[in-house]
Amino acid sequence: MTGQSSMTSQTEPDTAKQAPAGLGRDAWLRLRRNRLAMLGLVIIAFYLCAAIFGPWLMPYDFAQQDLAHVNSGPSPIHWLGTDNLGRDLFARIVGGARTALIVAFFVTMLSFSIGAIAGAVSGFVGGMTDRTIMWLTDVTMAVPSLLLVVVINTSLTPLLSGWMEDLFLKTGNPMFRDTTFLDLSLVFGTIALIKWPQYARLMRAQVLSIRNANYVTAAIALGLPPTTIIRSFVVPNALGPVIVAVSFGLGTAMVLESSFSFLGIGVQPPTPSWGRMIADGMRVWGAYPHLLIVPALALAIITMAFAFVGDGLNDALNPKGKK
Amino acid sequence: MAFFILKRVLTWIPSILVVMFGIYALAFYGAGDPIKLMFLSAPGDVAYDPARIDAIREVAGLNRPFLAQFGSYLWNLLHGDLGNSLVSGRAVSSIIAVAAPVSLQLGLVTIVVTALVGVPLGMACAFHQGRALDNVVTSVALLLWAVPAYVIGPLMLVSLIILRPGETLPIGWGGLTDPRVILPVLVLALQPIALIQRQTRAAVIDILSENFIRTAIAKGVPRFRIAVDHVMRPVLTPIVTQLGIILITFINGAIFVEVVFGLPGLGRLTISAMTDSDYPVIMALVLIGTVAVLSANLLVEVLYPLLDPRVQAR
Amino acid sequence: MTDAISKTPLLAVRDLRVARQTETGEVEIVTGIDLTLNEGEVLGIVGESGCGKSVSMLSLLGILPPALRVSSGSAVFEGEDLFAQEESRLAKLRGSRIGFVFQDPMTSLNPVMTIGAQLSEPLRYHAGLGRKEAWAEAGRLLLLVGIPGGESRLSSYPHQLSGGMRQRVMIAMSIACRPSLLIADEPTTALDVTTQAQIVDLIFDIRRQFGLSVIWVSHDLALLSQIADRIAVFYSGRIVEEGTAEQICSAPVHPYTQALISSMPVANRGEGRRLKTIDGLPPDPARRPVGCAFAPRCERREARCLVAPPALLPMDGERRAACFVAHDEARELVR
Amino acid sequence: MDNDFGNRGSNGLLAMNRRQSLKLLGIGSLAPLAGGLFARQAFATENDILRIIHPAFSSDWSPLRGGGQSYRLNSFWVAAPLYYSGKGELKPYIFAKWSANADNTVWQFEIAEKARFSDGSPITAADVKGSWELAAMPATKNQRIDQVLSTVQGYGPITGGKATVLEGVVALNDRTVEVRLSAQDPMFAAKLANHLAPIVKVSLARGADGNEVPGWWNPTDHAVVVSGPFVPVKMDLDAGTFVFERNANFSGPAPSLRRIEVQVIEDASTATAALKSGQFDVHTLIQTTTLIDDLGADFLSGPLAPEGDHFWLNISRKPTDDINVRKALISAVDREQLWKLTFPQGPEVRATQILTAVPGIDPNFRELPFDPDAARRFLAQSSYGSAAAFPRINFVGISRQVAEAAAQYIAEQWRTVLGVESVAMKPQIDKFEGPDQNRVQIFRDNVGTRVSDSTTYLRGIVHSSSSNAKNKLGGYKNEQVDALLDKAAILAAGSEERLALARQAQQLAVDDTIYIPWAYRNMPQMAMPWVKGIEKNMDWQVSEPWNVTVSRS
Repeated sequence: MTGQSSMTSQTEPDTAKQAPAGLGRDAWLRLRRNRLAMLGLVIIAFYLCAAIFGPWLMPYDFAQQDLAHVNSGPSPIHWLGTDNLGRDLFARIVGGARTALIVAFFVTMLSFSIGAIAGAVSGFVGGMTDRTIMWLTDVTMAVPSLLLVVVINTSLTPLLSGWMEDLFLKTGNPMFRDTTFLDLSLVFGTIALIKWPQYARLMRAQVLSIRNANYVTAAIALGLPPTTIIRSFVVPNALGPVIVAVSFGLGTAMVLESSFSFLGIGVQPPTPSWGRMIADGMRVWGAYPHLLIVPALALAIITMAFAFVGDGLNDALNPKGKK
Repeated sequence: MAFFILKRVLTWIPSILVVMFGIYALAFYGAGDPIKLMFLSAPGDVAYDPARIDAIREVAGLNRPFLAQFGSYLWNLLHGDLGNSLVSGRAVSSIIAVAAPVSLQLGLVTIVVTALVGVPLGMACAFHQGRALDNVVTSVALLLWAVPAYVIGPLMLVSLIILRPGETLPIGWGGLTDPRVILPVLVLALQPIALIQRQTRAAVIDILSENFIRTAIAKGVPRFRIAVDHVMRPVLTPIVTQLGIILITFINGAIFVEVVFGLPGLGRLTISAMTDSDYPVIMALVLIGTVAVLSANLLVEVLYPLLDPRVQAR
Repeated sequence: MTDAISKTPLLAVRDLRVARQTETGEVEIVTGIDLTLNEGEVLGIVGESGCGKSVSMLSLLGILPPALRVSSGSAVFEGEDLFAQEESRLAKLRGSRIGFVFQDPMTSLNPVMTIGAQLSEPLRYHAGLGRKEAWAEAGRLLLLVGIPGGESRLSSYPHQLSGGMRQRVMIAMSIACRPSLLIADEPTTALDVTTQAQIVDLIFDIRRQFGLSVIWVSHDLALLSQIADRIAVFYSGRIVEEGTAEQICSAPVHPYTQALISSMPVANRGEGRRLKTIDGLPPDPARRPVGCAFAPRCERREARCLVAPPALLPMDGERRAACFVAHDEARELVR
Repeated sequence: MDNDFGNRGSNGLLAMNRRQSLKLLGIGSLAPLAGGLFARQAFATENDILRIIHPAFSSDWSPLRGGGQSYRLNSFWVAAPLYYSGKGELKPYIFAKWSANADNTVWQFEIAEKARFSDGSPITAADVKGSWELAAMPATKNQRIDQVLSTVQGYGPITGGKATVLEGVVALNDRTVEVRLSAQDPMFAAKLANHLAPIVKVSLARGADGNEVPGWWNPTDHAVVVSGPFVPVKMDLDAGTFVFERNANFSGPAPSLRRIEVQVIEDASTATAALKSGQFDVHTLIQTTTLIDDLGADFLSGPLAPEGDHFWLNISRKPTDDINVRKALISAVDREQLWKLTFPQGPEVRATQILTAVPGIDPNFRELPFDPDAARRFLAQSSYGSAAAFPRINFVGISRQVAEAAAQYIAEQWRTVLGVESVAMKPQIDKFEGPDQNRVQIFRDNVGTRVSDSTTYLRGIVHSSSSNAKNKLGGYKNEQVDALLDKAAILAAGSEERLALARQAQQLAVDDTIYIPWAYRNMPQMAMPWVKGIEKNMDWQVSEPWNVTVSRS
């Protein structure tokens, strides 16, 4: 040991005493010291609670129209005011949180699973498969994303919507005529299509670096069973960058959703979406600024929260000097 | 080097073909008939007469099967002909010839502004890590990153009208020397600046913890020279590798900004081509966008060995 | 070597304390160090990882990591107190009067700058040479540290050199301006054994040529016993024993030094003998025992050792030690 | 090491860097700003320039398109055969006189003696014939030519791309045009009083193949000759700037404006602010829900137009194929509330019947009243029984903010009254379910007429031959309605019998519950108070552009 690393062990007195399984705890301790990251976590937790429980706690449904109070400002009856149809802005923001978080969660899950599988296969199998998958990521990443989304959405919406309706007529299952279900599946699909290559590349890089890592070679030499190697060495070591990428991915997925719905692609009214609320607010901001400010802030705050947490996780999981 | 670039460019061809085929098919089968759209999207009492629409389609050459149309599209493309706009009848190449320089100039200025503002800001923040300047700048950058360009753009424009009544509206394009370019560039640069600031800050903090920085201090190199000679250059490497991502951020941002500020660039063309389902124009835009991103990646590959001698030049 | 004592020391460190800022307050990781280095002398510093030896050296140059600060003490070097100097003055001293060789030549050189550019820096900023003159001088320096080719190697990048070569470059850089003090912080740790020997030889060659004083930090007591005039043994932020190399190696009085020596593999000690190990770990600086820091691990621990720390008192001759038991023994010896 | 380098010395570097970065920041941001300050221009206060904001970058400005965003400026630069004044009177323009034979099948039009193009050449009968042929040919993509020429002999072949000559139009001599119709049409002359088929200089506009010369109207690389009061002198399609100057050879009254400048500003907030600040005078079409708050009621003032905006129900799609479902859907919507919610301050007027702003409005018109209980009863009587069996109901044409508000209000009413859960809305008509639109039940669209006549109005909407009935109403055909309208069509314009037949046809059609009435349109001037004489007619055109004056103080 050297003077340099001795300082590290002094900074993190717990590190030395932690077993390898303590990596998560160790990172959590580092994360807990990062005030911004904790703030971000609190905000995300708050939004999450609002998105999950909010709609039941709200005195209003997000589609309910209070025609006696149209375009009203904040008041005791409507805490954040109402929009042009007398719908409670607070209820709509909470509903928008649900949309945004659903999109963020499912899109990230979808694109991550596609990407992770493709990347892992690419990394493990190598050869022609690897080259083909990497070429596909190149191709996907080369097309300007907004263009891709608009083309896909305008062309697939009619087809998909028709199929869904046929399914409804055949099965009678009301899910197939649910507009939100249709819109969301399109949004999931298109954003996942844009985002999977990032995860695929990350996963491939992780697989390659781990496959060649000394500790894995050592574990193989010791004759440990593959499942143990994967559980005890590969997963914990690959997890750090993946968690960071996913936490940033959640934020960008939300921003993407809102810019699409700003353009009129994505979740259709009356299901609230912040991007659409911003678009509507833009048109009347001179007379009713709260209709613009509230959704824009709601979006900005959660985006920042995700960035804080992503940064914090990055610092916590890849501590400087831990080489 | 020239051989390497040529080889690389040749490998683009299949990628581009696949992209174009996909987009063409999507537009052909899904986006709807541009002629019908022309009639159906017009309000009120349009003459929606199937026989007449068929006649118009025939004139426009749109009644042939998909592969025939795509084939002749590619054939014409090989001869440098991008086709004619279905809406205006103008040659797509001449439309692009007007729009591309606008976006290109806008993009270059934005990248320069981004670099000039983002890199020093990021460096300053890294040196002040954890102090007031760092906290303020990093939070503001995050905020700018979090608030989309489509909100900031119009807000800036409207505040300008309110704050400086009598000012010529910064709408339209008069080249880079025209002061109207300031606001769009500013709006366009905000998000990339935030991105670069974060990247630079993180990279500088990383580099500052490197042993060679301690060496440089220990041999008494003045602080300013350390920042310039020892920090700046290694920092460029991670930033340059982000060029492709910055370019995509820029292309997406440009779509909103060009519409808001009335700039006759590719972004605005994208929106109008989309709403009109003008697919010769859409195809050209996809082609340009794809080539731009691929070129950016190639540029990174070419620059990389120059920036980091450890990477072997091919 | 003993005649050096009469002169004014080159460096005199008095009561150096370095504290680390933590959430719960400051923790002293160096708790009062007195050191003297005479001109032309080689002082070895030995100790376990985390004992504060490197931190003490970094503090002399004012290049501590941000969480650390010098909380008290003085370090008089060539008549000026380093801790009282402005940053600009320190920058002038660094690299010109005090050279520093770090342990890890792999990462201590800037990977994207040529050797020549990095070697030229001290020459340009301290000796005021122009770009070309500095470059030429850098070439001569390379020859001096035994890199064949000299100037022709200047445009190489660090990754094109082997570890030993890089350490030679580091040495060339540290002595470029003819400093009077060279601090070598484990300069050979990262190198293989044959290269280690070459580097040690090189530093001693240069020391002879330029009349350098050297502080050599290492955890390798065997190495220090061969090259140092005097050795200071660090334990948990303090010096526990200090004396000539011979005193320390052949007749250590502090139980820790004794334990260190008995844990040393020495060729002539006979085969098949198991090395002695020291049980336990050095204390966490935040939770140091009230008494002697070594007491919990000490085989000769007594009740008083747990009450208050022993002072570093002079023993026989130049030797100083911080141990109640050793003090008693010394007193008995005198009596 | 867990962090960056030396703490004691770092201040030196920081200070240096802060100064440096501030300097860079300063140069980066202040220099162009300073440039902007000096480049500041005082805008002209001349009163002979009209500054127009246009909301869209149209790439096709051909005056022969018969529609599109650019259409709203057509009367500034091309002349029509006849025109309606702002008060709804039919007035001579290119044609000075017109007459028809007894059964209204042959019409003769005499071109005004002094009718001139902007290059001074006379407007001839060949120009009229050529202009109409161009407008009818498929390559021109005119969107509404059938409203003008569909009864002219030879219209079918030319519009179907089979002919290049419109045989029913004959140039008797340089100044006389004879039009032979395939059916009796007492309203033919009135149908010409718009810019759907304006008169252009055929030698400039028509190529050797008989089709329109692309871009002949663009003055960028050649002088453009037109027939209207202003001549385009600069047209930058990409930058969205257009400049028109007074036509010295214009045959009508001399225009009082010297110059018209058009600037495209797409963002409505920016456009509103620019109008409010006085930098622009007129907008060609701006629609925001807060426009009256922002620009005052005068901005939107204008006469009621023969145009209504409604929600049309497609009678051949599920579930609107069932008349009881349609009745339920209509009775469930409080139309008064719908209108109040979407146009709280006007200027649109609440709609009931189809006809508006034309002679023949029915004072005894009956509509299905708003009655939630009745709506539920209708639903129960329908073949569906309840809304649970409904497929998704698709709205299209929900392209504006007000339309969106209206559609959402309707959907919410259906949800609360009838339990309709699944309603989707899309802005464009064909972007919904593919080219066949085979799943759309509700079309939001405006319908109207350019002829001040109730029979013509209704024929374009509920007659089985109309595009509206065929497409949006899903092939709506009521024999009685058709018979009544056919009978009325050949009666003299304005006759009481003609009006009565139209009223009867309207009631019959509305009893088939084919639409949810929403709002009647007016023709808003969309001009700031200092602009006078900018009244618009049923054709969305400034009816007398030569009368437009600007008096900025």
